[in-house]
Amino acid sequence: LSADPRIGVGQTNEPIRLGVVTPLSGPQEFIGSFVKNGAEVAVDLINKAGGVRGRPLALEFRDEKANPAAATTVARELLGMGINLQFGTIASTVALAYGPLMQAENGVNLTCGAGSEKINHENYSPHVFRIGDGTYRMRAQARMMAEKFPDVTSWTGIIPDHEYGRTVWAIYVDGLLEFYPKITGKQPQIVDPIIVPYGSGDYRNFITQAARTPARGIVNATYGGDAATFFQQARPFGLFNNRILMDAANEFIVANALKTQVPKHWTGTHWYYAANSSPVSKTFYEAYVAKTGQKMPMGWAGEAQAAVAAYAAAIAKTGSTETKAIIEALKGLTFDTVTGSRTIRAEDNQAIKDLEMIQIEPDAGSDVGFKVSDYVKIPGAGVIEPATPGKAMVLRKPS
Amino acid sequence: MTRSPALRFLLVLGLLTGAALLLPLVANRGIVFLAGVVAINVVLGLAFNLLFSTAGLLSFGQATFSAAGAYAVALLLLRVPEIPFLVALGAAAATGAAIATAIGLVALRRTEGVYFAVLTLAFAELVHVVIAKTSFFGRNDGLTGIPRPRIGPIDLADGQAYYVFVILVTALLIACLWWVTHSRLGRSFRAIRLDPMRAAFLGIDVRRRRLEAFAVSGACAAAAGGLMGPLTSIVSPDLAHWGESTKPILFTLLGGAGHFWGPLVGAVVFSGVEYATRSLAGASDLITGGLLLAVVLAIPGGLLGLAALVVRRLRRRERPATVTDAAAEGARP
Amino acid sequence: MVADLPTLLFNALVWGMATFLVAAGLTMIFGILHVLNFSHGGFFMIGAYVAHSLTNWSAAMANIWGFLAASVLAGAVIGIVGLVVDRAVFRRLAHVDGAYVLVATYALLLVCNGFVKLVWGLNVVSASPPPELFEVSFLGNLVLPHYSIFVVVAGVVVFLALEWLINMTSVGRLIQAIAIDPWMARLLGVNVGLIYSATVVIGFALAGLAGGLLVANQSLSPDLAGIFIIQAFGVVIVGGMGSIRGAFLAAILLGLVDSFGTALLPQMPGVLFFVALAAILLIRPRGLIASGRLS
Amino acid sequence: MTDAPLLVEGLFAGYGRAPILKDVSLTVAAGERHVVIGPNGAGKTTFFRALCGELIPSAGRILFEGRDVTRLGGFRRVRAGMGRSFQVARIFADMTPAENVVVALEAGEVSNGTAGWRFATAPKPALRLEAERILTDLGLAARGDEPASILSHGDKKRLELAMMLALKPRLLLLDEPTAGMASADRMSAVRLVDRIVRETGATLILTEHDMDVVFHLGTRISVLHYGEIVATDTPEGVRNNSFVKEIYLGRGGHHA
Amino acid sequence: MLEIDKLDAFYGDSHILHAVSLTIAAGEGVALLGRNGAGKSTLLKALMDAGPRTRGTIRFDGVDLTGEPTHRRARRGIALVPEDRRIFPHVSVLENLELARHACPPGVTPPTPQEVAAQFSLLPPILERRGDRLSGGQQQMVAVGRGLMARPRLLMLDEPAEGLAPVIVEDMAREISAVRRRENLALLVTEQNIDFARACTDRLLIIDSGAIVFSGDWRTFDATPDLEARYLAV
Ligand SMILES: Nc1ncnc2c1ncn2[C@@H]1O[C@H](COP(=O)(O)OP(=O)(O)OP(=O)(O)O)[C@@H](O)[C@H]1O
Ligand SMILES: Nc1ncnc2c1ncn2[C@@H]1O[C@H](COP(=O)(O)OP(=O)(O)OP(=O)(O)O)[C@@H](O)[C@H]1O
Ligand SMILES: CC(C)C[C@H](N)C(=O)O
Ligand SMILES: [Mg+2]
Ligand SMILES: [Mg+2]
Repeated sequence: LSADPRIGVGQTNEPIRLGVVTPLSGPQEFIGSFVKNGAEVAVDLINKAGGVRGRPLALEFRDEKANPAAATTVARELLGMGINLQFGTIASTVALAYGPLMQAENGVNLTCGAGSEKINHENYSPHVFRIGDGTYRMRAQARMMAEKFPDVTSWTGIIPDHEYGRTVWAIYVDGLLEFYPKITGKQPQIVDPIIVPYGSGDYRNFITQAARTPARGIVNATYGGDAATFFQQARPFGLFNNRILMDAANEFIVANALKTQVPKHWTGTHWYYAANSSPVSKTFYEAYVAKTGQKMPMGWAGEAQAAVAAYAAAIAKTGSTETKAIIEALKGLTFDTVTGSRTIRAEDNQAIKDLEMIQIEPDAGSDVGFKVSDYVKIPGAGVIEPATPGKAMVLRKPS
Repeated sequence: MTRSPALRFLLVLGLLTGAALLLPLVANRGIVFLAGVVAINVVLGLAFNLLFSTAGLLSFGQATFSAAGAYAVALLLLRVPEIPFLVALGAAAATGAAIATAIGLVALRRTEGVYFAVLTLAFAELVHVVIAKTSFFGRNDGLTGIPRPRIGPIDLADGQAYYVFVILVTALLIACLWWVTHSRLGRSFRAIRLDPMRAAFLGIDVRRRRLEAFAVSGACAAAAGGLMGPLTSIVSPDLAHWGESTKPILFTLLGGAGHFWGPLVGAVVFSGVEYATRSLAGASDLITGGLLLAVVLAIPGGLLGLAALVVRRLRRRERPATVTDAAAEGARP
Repeated sequence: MVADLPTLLFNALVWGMATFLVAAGLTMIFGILHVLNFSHGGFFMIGAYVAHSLTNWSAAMANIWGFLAASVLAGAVIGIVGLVVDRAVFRRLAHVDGAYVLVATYALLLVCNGFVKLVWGLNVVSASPPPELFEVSFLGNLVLPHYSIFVVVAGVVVFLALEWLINMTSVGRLIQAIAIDPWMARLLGVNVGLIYSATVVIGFALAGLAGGLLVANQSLSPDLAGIFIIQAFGVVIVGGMGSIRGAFLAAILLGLVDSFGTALLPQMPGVLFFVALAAILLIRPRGLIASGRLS
Repeated sequence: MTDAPLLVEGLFAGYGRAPILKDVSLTVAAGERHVVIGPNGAGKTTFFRALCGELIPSAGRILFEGRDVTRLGGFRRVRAGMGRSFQVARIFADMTPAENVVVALEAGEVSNGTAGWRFATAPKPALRLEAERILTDLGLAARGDEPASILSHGDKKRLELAMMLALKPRLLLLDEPTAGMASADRMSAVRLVDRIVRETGATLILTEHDMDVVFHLGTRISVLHYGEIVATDTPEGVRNNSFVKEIYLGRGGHHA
Repeated sequence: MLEIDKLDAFYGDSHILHAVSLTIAAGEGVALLGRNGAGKSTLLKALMDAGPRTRGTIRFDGVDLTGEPTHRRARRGIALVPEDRRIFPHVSVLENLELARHACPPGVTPPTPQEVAAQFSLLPPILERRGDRLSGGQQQMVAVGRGLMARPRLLMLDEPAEGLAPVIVEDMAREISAVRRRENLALLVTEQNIDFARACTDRLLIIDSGAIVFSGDWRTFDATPDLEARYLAV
C-alpha cells in the first residue's frame, strides 16, 4: 500500500529515494555543482543498467549553503519525508554537525569530501561515513613531498581559520614529521602558519607576512575564490617563485581561474579522470561530459559517484533501505568506484582508497591555459592512520 | 463579532496556534520541522517590527539577539545539562535584553535613522566575528549535538513534543509582543516614532523609551533564538551573520509593516516560496530576488496592506447598498 | 611576524582606494536619492564580469589601453542598467518609506547574483592585470606591485573628478540643491528628473567602472558582491552619507585600521574594522563630513 | 524672588561660537502673560529654545520656580512643569485626537510617578474621560477614528494646546501661536489662551508678530533687539516707546 | 496673460478646488484671500503642477500648460514663492539667489543677486549667511527675493508677510509695489494680512471651500462689509 521506500525493496518498483544535501548556493556552490552533476550521472548509469534490485534510484536535492545550520534544517526535512539515506556534504563543519543529528533521527550520511579528522575520531558517529579521502590524504601529500623534494625541509602554511584549515595543517605537519625523517633522514622545520580570514578580498598583508618566512615549502588550505584571489595577489610579490607549493584540495579551481598565470604547484584530487583508466571511470567520465559539456570534471563528481555506488552496493547486499541494515552493510563494504575499489573500515566508517595528486603548471599552448604535468597515486593502506573511533587522533607535533 | 482588540487578538492567536498544533496530523515530519523554524522566524519578524513600526527604529542587527539566545541555550544545555530548560530560555531572553541594552546604550546615544541601522549592523558583525573566532563558542564550526531537553516529566525529544513546545512558547512570545505594542508603553513608542521632539516635550524620556523597545525586542528575539538550538541540534556563527538580520526585515515588509500580523504573513509566505523553489537551487537567487522585487514594487504596503486595500475597495463598492443605514443613522437625534 | 610599517601603510592605501572606487557611486546615489543601495555590490560584480569578458574577447585587448577601455565600457553598460533601475525601481518607489527601497535594492542584489550565475557560471575566474601593470617595483624593503599603484592612482583620479564635478561646477551645485529639496528645485526651473537620472547613471557607471578597474585585484566569483559591499557601506557611513570627500577620507582611515588590524590582531581579522566603525560613529554620529546629502 | 516662576539671569546662547543672545535677563512673575517681540532675527526663537531646553546656553542661568534648570534636558523641564508649543503645530498625525491627548496624559502620569502598573492595554477609563473633557473644552469634540492629520490648521494648533494642557504645566511657552492663522481664527485662539490661563493660573510666555494678539494678550512685553532686551514694559509703555516704534512697529497705521 | 478655466484640483481622493476660473492680465496685481484651508495654496501649486492633481485648463500667454512639467512652467516666467519658504540650508543666501536664475527664460539676462538684494532692506546684511542660519523672517525675505531672480512675469507669493515684523511688512509692501511697477510684473498674492494685500495689489479674489466666491476691486470689497464676515471670519 504505502510507498514507504524503507520497506521491502524487492516488492515494489517504487524508486529508492536518496537525499543529496550539498551547497547549491553560496561560496561553495561551485563544488556542490560537481556533487550534484556527479550524483545525477551516477544514478542515470545505474538506472539505465536496471536499477538496484530492480528499483530505480531517485535523487532529492537540498541546498545546505555550506552552512551547518541550514544543512541540518534541510537534512531534517528530508528525514521527515522518509528519506533516511543521504549524502553530498563537502564541508567539515557540516559533516560534524550530522553525527548527533543522524543518530537522533535515525538517518545515514555519506560525506563527499569533508576533511576533518574528527569525523572518524573524536566525533565518530556510526551514522556518518566518509566514503572518500580522509584526513590521511594530507599525510600522503607530505610523504610525496619527502620523496620528491627531500631538500625542502622548512614548511609553513596558508591556513584559513576554520575546522578544515586547521585539520589540513595539523595532519600535514604530522606527515612531514613522520616521513621526512623516515625517507630523507632530515628533521623538517615547521614555521608557524599564516592564518587568514576567509571571504576577504585583500590578502596582501598576509602575503607579505608569508614572503618573509624562511620556509621553502608552503601548504595552502584556502580554497575556491579565496584561493584564486590569494594566488593572484601573491604573484607580484613573487611568493611562489622559489618555493614549493602544495595545495590541499583545489584541484583545477585555481588553475581554471588563473590560467596561464597559475604558479606551478601540486594539488590533491579526489579523482583525476585522465589517470583512471578503469571502465567505471571511463563510462562515468563520458557520461559526465555528455551531460554537462565540461571536459575537466573535478574530483567531487567522483566522490558523488562513490557515494551512490556505496548505497547501491549496500542496498543490493541487504535488500533493505532501513537505516540499521544499511549501516551494517556499509561497514566493511568493498565497492567499485571511479578510482577503483574501496573498502570502508568497519571500526570508524572511513573508506580506504588510493590517494591521487597532480602537478599543475601553466601552458600557453593549451586552451585552458594550464596542463597537468605530473601525477602520483599512493595506496591508502600505507598512509592511513589507525582507527580510534571516539578518541582524538594522535598527531606528531613539532618540538 | 467581538469589539475588544485584545479578545480579537487572542482569537486569532488561538486559531493560529491551534492550526499549528494540528499540523503534525496532516503533514510529514519534515514539514512539521520546517513549521517549527517558521514559528521561530515569526517571532523574530514580530520583534523586529516592534522596533520598526512601533518605535521607529530600523535595526540591521537583529541576528545578534537571536544568535545570542541560541548560543546561551546551547552552551547551557551542553555544559550544565541538568539545568531546567525554562530557566535556560529565561537566561537566553536575559542575555538578549542585556546585549540589546549594551548596544542600545551606545548606539542610541546619538545616532538615528540609517546611521543607527548601520551602527547596529557594525555591532552585529562584531559579535559575529567574535563568536566565529572564539573557541568557547566553537569558532566557525559552531556547537553541535545540542540535546532536546526535558521539562519535568516530559521528554521533549519524544516525537513531536519539541515542536508542540516551540509552538506554545512562540505563541506566548507573540502575546508578549502584542501586549507591549498595544499597552501604554507601546503608545509612547508610537508617539516617539511619529515625532520624537513632540514626545520629548510631553515629558517622555525618548532615549530611555527607545532603549526599552530595543531591550524588549532583543529579549523576545533571543528567547525565540534559544528555541533554535535544540530544534536543529546545532548553532553556528552564521546565525549572527548580517544576512540573517535582513530576514526579519524581509518578512516584515513582505507581510506589511503597518500590521501587527504582517511579519507572520511574510515569514510564512517567504518560507513557502523558499520551500517551493528549494530544488531549483541556482535559480533560487533569481526567484527570491525577483519575487521580492515584484512585491515591493507592486504592493509597497505588503501582503496585508494589499488585503486591507482590497477590503476597503470592496466596502466602498458596497456602500451604495448601505445608504439607507447611513440615512437612518443621520436621522437619529 | 608583523609586516613592516611602509608595507602596512601601502597596503592600507590600496585597500582604501579599492574600497573608495566601490563606495563612490554608493555614496553618490545615497546623497541624492537617500537610498542605501544594497545592489551596488551586485552591479560592481557584474561590471567586473563584463570587463573580464571584454578583455578576454580578443588579444588586442591584452594591454593597458584595452584594460582601461574594457573598464570604461563596463561602466557604460552598468550605467545604462542604472537608467533602467532608476525608471523601474527608484522612481516608482519615490513616495514610499525608505525601508522599502532598501529591500528593493536587496532584492536587486539577489537578482544580480542569480544573473551572474546564469551567465558566467559558478566557476571562479580571475583576470590578470595587463602586462604593463604586471611588474613590481622595489623601494627598499617595500614591494610595490604596479597594479596596486594603478589602483591607488585610479582611486585618486576618480576622487578628484567627482570632487570637481560636485563641488566646483554649477551642475554640482544644482545636484546638491536637488538632493535637499527637489520640489523647490523644480519651482526654480530645474529639470529634476533629468538630473536624478543622470546621477543614478553616474553612480551605477562608477560601480561598473570600479568592477572593471578592480577586476584584476581578486578572483571573480558570485560572492564578489558580498565581499565589497559591507566594507563599502562602512566607508560611506563613516565618511558621512553622500559626501565624496568624506568617503575618500574614510576609505584611507579604514584602510589603515584594516591593515594594522590584520597585523596587530591576526586572530580576529576584521574585528578592528567594525570597532573603528562604531567608535567613529559614536564620536561623529553623522560621519566625518556630516552633510547628509551629496557633497 | 525665588517664587517667580521664571528667572533668567545673564543668559548667553547661540549657534557655534558667536552668541545670538547677549546677557539676557528677565523675571516673569506668577500669572504674568509675557510677550517677547522684536525684529526678525533678533533672537526670539533662540531665546525660546534656550528656555525649553532645546539649546544649552553658554552662560547664564535659568531658574524655574527657584530651581536651576539651565542644563536640564527638554523632557525633564516638561516634567518639572514647563509646557511648550511649536511654531508649526506638532502633533502625532497618525493617532486620533483623543489618542494624542491620552498619550500626553499617560506621559504626565509617568512623569509624576502616579502611573502604576497596568495589565490592560486600553488606557485607564479615567484618562479617557479626562481626554474627552479637555477636547470638548477646547472645542475639539472627539472625531471618532479619524487621524489627527486631517484636522485643519487651526484645529491642529488647538490639539497641540490640548496636549500641553493635559500635562497641567505651570509655565506655558508658545512660539508664534497664531502664525499662519486667518485673522478671525487668530482672535478665537487668543480668547482660548486667555481663558485657559485664567482658569489654570499658569504663567505664559509667547512670541508673536501680530500686534492684535500681542496687545490683547500681553500683560508685559519685552522687546528683543540684536539679542538684547531693549525694553520691558506694559503694553501701553511699549506702544509709546519711540525706539520700539522705529525698530519694530513702524508707523503702525493699521494696528490696534 | 494667465487664463484659468474650470480648474479642479485633488489631493488623493479629496477634491479641493472646484471649477476655479480666473484671468490675470500682464502687470496686474491680484490678491487671493480666504480662510485657512480654503484652497489658496492649492491653487498656486496647481498652477505650477507642484502637488495637487488637476483637471481643467491653464493658459499662459495663450499656451495651454496641460502636461507641462513644473520646471518648464517656471521657465516660461511664472515664479512661486511657497508658504514654507524652502531656503536651501547648505549654501549662502547669495547662492540661494543664484540657483534661482535657472528659471530665466532663454534670451533674458537675469539680475545679479546683489541687484535683487538691494531692493529689500533686510537682505544685504545677510547675503553671506548660510540658509540654515536664518531666522524665520529672514528666510521669508530670502524666499521673496529668490522669486524675483529669474525675471518672472507672474510672481505668486504665498503669505509673504507671515512672520515678519510689522515694520518689515510695511517696507515689503512698498518694495514689492516698486518692483511691480518697474518690471511690469503681474502679482498673485495670498495673505491673511489684508492691509498688506491691499497695499500691493489692484483687485482681489476670495476663495472659499475651493471655489471663487468674490472677484472685484478693493473698493467694492470695502463697500460690501458682509464679505469679510462671511468668508474671512470664522
Ligand atoms: N541654526 C542657526 N545657526 C546659526 N545662526 C542661526 C541659526 N538660527 C538662527 N540663527 C541666527 O540667529 C539670529 C536669531 O535668530 P532667531 O531665529 O532667534 O530670530 P527670531 O527673533 O526668532 O526671528 P524671526 O522673528 O524672524 O523668527 C538670526 O540672526 C539668525 O540668522
Ligand atoms: N498634501 C495634502 N494632502 C491632502 N490634503 C491636503 C494637502 N495639502 C492641503 N490639503 C488640504 O487641502 C485643503 C486646502 O489646503 P490649502 O493649503 O490650499 O489651504 P490654504 O487656503 O492655503 O490655507 P492656509 O491659509 O492655512 O495656508 C485643506 O483642507 C487641506 O487640509
Ligand atoms: C571544499 C572543500 C575543500 C571543503 C573541505 N573539504 C572541508 O572539509 O571543509
Ligand atoms: Mg523666530
Ligand atoms: Mg496656504
